[in-house]
Amino acid sequence: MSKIVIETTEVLKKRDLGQNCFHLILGTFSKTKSIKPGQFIHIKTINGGGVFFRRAFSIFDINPKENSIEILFKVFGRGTAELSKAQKGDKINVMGPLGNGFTLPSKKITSIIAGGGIGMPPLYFLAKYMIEKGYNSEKIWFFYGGKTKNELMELSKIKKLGINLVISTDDGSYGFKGFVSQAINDNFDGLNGQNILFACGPLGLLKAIDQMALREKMSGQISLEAPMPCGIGICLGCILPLREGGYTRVCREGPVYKIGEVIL
Amino acid sequence: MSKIVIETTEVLKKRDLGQNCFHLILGTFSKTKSIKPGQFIHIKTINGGGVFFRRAFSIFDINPKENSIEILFKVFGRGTAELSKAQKGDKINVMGPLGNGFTLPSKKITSIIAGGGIGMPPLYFLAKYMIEKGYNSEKIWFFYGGKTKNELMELSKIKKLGINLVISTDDGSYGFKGFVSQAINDNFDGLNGQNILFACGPLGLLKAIDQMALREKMSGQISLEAPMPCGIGICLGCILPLREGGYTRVCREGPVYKIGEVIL
Amino acid sequence: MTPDLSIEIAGMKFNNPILTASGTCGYGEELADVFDLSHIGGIVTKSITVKPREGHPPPRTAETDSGMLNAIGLANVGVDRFIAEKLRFLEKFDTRVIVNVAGSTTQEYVDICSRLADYPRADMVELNFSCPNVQHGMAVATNPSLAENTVKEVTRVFSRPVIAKLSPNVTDITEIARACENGGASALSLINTLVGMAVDIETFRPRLTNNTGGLSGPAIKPVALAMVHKVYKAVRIPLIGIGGISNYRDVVEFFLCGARAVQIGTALFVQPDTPIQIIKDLKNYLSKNKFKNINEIVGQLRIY
Amino acid sequence: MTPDLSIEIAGMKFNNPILTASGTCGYGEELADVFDLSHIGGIVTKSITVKPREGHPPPRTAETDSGMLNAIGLANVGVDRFIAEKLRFLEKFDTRVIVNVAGSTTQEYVDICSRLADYPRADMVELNFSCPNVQHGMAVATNPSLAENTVKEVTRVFSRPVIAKLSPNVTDITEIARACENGGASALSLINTLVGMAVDIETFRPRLTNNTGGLSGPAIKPVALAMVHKVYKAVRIPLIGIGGISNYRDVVEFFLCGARAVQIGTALFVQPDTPIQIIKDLKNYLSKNKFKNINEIVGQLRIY
Ligand SMILES: Cc1cc2nc3c(=O)[nH]c(=O)nc-3n(C[C@H](O)[C@H](O)[C@H](O)COP(=O)(O)OP(=O)(O)OC[C@H]3O[C@@H](n4cnc5c(N)ncnc54)[C@H](O)[C@@H]3O)c2cc1C
Ligand SMILES: Cc1cc2nc3c(=O)[nH]c(=O)nc-3n(C[C@H](O)[C@H](O)[C@H](O)COP(=O)(O)OP(=O)(O)OC[C@H]3O[C@@H](n4cnc5c(N)ncnc54)[C@H](O)[C@@H]3O)c2cc1C
Ligand SMILES: Cc1cc2nc3c(=O)[nH]c(=O)nc-3n(C[C@H](O)[C@H](O)[C@H](O)COP(=O)(O)O)c2cc1C
Ligand SMILES: Cc1cc2nc3c(=O)[nH]c(=O)nc-3n(C[C@H](O)[C@H](O)[C@H](O)COP(=O)(O)O)c2cc1C
Ligand code: FES
Ligand code: FES
Repeated sequence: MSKIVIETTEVLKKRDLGQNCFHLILGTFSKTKSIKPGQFIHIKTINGGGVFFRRAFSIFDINPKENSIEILFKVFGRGTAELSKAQKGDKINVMGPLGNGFTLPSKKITSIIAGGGIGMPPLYFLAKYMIEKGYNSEKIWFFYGGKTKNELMELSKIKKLGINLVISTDDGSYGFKGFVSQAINDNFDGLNGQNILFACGPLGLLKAIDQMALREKMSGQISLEAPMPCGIGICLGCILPLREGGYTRVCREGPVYKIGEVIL
Repeated sequence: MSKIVIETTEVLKKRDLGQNCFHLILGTFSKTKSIKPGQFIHIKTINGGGVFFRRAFSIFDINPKENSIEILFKVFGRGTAELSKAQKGDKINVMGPLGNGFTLPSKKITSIIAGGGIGMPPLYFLAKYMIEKGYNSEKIWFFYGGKTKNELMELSKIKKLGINLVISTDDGSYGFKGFVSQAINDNFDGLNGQNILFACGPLGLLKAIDQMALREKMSGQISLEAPMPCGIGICLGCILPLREGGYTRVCREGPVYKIGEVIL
Repeated sequence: MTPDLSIEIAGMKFNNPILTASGTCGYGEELADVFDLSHIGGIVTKSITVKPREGHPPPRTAETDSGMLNAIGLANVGVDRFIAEKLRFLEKFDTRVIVNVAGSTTQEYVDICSRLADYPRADMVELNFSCPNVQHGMAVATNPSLAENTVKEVTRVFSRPVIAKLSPNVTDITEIARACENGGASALSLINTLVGMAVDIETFRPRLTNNTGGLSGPAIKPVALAMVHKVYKAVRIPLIGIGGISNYRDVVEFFLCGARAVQIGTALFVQPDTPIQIIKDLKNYLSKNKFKNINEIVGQLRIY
Repeated sequence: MTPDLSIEIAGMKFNNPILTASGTCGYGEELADVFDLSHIGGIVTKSITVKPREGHPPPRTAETDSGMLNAIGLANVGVDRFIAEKLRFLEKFDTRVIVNVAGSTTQEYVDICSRLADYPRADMVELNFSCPNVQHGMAVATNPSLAENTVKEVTRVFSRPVIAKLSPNVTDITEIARACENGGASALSLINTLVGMAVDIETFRPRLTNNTGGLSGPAIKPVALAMVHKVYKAVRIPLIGIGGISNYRDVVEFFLCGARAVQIGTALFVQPDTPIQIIKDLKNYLSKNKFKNINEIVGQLRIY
């Protein structure tokens, strides 16, 4: 059987989260059970509507019982605007699962998960997955930040995981006031090579995490983005430069990279 | 003020009539009150969805009080398939009113209105308009035919006009068995130069009406179709050959022509 | 302060740089039912020929992905009726009138333009060197010396600005662009349509009775932009960008690549009031980006 | 009875006429995750060069209306790694392997092809004469005698069929088509991408670091069809149609215009299993229309 499937799914549920953000549950998707955190799907927006390529979305959650998958997205340009018009019952073509996904750490060490804005979905799924795999919830720290309170999504769902959760906003309208990297520095004791970092979010956040890892000699994994015409490695369009020289295809060798691997 | 407006209307009501036929009420459309029977609107299908040009639809009815307009359509190709996905509340861009429309006959003579299939909408509007203008309902005959019973639309609405109505089906599943032209021959006494014909529908019907008019020395008007890139006369794409030589633009000089004017 | 959209081509002022393209706006009469023609910078009329032409039999247009094919076959009223009826209609508006001219020989171009020379409201002529649907048109479009000579002969009889309209169906568009510049063209407009084809798989027939036709619309915009960019580096006369323009963003792209004015074609068929919307949006764009004058962005592309 | 989709080009049989286009399917490894490569007629691999190339820096693709621009810059593993790794992978499948070759001199074409000559599972070579993003490519694409000579030299060292891939960015594609035929090409494939451009109006930057790129996808299909039709009338060797194909209707259009096989490019990015769907739909179409064999419709266009 093929590793990657292309299937017409149905919108089982749609929620408007405000701030131009939406939550979609799509099903059935036959590969649901094999999806790993950090992987993504490639979606054909409803009618085409002038949008030529598919658009990539990280998996936010899965429900293996009913073979459904969930995504969270923010309207950014044409493709996401189209997708935001999807209604319950509409058909949506999904290709996946794509990308490498996160590599799970040793159960002994502490994981520091840092997400900003629309980088949260794959990290929530990572944390949930770890809990399900029997990781100690006390050894999982989740730092989730946004510009302002309204930008934070699905807080109650994240809280339910029972992990150490530190929420921050740039303007202090909710939780810790400051950037995610500051929130980590100020709220987490003993950053060192014994912890591992996981991050996804805006470039500023990723660069800060990069520097933190360098400074504290920590290892970690970051999930990156690039415009993705094909999503499966055949167009050579989604490349980023590697520190060791040459390029990497974010859709295939990524989207998750070891900290330091890619030039940000 | 411009004669032709381009406005974003809302789908106020949508009905699925079966047989891939749909009824849409669109509003508000500021030019509603000035629309004449036989005129049409040009619609941008919902999202584009790969359909580049607008599509033309005859006005089936208007409601001047709420400035709404109605169309009836059958799914034929890409554009109408797109349009059939429109839901109540969706926005639809409408340009119009377009075309010349029917010229009303003298009140003294008898009007024979002949429509087949999806040619019915402009004829219903013509009959209704005549009644509203005080024409004698006994002097209006409406011959409406379809291939089979299921194809006939909005019969109760047509019946309410109180005009002489003869319904026919090619297979006899409802009303008179036979083509519309036969229905006229068999049911209407005294075809002659004192009556006037109005027709819209498939080419076969129009040709039969053409011959009937020639044979009986009757005058009349027929509403024609051609693929219409622009609908307003600037592309020179929707042409048909005139009997006197040269071409006519169906969207601008038509869609209504005197019988015999255009080579069918 | 609202930004200044006015531009100048060969010393003639245009209220704004948004024109309608030849063959997509007739002689203006129909569009006047949709908006006031005085609001646009100019109108380029349907190609006129010495004698009236009915054009090719139908079908002569076909829908394609993000575009269309046409082979109208230069249907037009001929120069006499154009002057008597159409030019008279256009005189009423405060807009530039550019008369597009098509000939099957150099002499025909000259004959038509010398007739137009007597009517000052024919502000400029645009020589259609590129219609892919008639024979000589294609020849001038691909033969630099023929094009140069035709421009030269026309400038002898027509003293106002002469624009040469270029075909994209050539290996190197700068050759013909330079030839037209040398011939004395005041400006170049580009591009005309790409040669294309579509087939009905039920009847095995081409979708146009002319078999092939000209491709236009958003589909060809990237090709048009690349050609404007290339010609901008090769000549000194002003360029008028054409090809797939349907919104202000497209217009800005053409300006950055070197256009000083643009023509809207196929977009008029889908949305006839496109020029009005573009003019509004352009003003907003310029204000937002603190430009006082649209000329400031001409050729400002920052190439890699 | 299911209709026969098999075809023959230069004496070599293909299970069906649906190939994947160079540069849009890598060396097959990724598509093999989506469908069984033995189901398609053949795969045309990414252009290979003498040495490995990383290609241009990002961004090197951009979305356009019904299409895309690319300037990948011939990123590839080079002929050595191609033979050692990629060809070995492809050997496992019951499909034709056509190796697309790009050189910056005639000698480079010859060098690469003579290496490939020793590996019989490189069934054919396709000479990329048309890549608009590197210098010599464009020269061969527009210079008939250079193209003819390159084909001739390659056939000396490579005894299996040699295909020449043509550029659409020329005034008369039949000139170069005839030159390649004279040089000994067994078949022609057309078209490669059209030169195009797109601009970011916020940054004033081209959307590709190479400034211009190649336009592909449904947008260019009408241009490709017109060129296949024109070349079909000009040469006797078989044609492989390329350009914007995304469904079986497109394939039938290309066959009617004279193609004996087709390549699917950009459509793979949007829907990687397009070839599989097309093969299924083509069979239905042929059955419905009572054709036993797809070859029956080649060139059957009924022109006006
Ligand atoms: C692996 C991956 C996972 C993602 N997961 C999520 C998610 O879970 N939730 C979410 O809201 N968004 C996610 N995104 C981003 C989402 O795909 C973008 O919002 C989308 O690509 C932008 O598309 P658009 O149609 O809204 O804008 P566009 O119509 O593409 O227009 C905006 C501009 O952005 C460019 N662009 C397109 N894609 C990208 C990109 N990926 N990065 C940078 N620029 C781009 C386009 O070229 C265009 O110029 C993810 C992207 C990737 C690559
Ligand atoms: C003045 C006018 C009034 C009309 N009124 C109605 C109406 O009230 N109700 C209704 O159901 N339909 C009406 N139609 C027809 C409706 O516009 C067609 O169904 C539509 O144009 C076909 O479009 P499509 O998108 O479904 O098919 P397409 O996507 O266009 O595909 C089908 C094929 O038909 C061709 N085509 C497109 N338009 C036409 C046309 N008008 N005539 C012939 N071939 C065409 C296309 O070129 C294409 O090859 C009217 C048409 C005109 C010109
Ligand atoms: C239906 C149609 C008719 C045209 N007729 C002419 C013409 O008569 N003369 C001319 O120079 N260009 C003609 N053109 C070309 C346009 O002026 C324009 O150059 C081309 O369509 C590209 O612009 P667009 O993509 O905005 O349409 C015609 C284009 C179309 C679509
Ligand atoms: C991203 C991309 C890369 C390409 N790379 C090559 C290449 O290396 N060699 C080549 O001959 N053609 C290359 N092409 C051209 C395609 O093979 C094909 O000729 C063209 O894209 C038109 O077909 P399409 O519209 O189906 O994509 C490339 C096309 C794309 C989109
Ligand atoms: S998106 Fe095509 S290679 Fe990554
Ligand atoms: S549809 Fe354009 S002229 Fe009639």
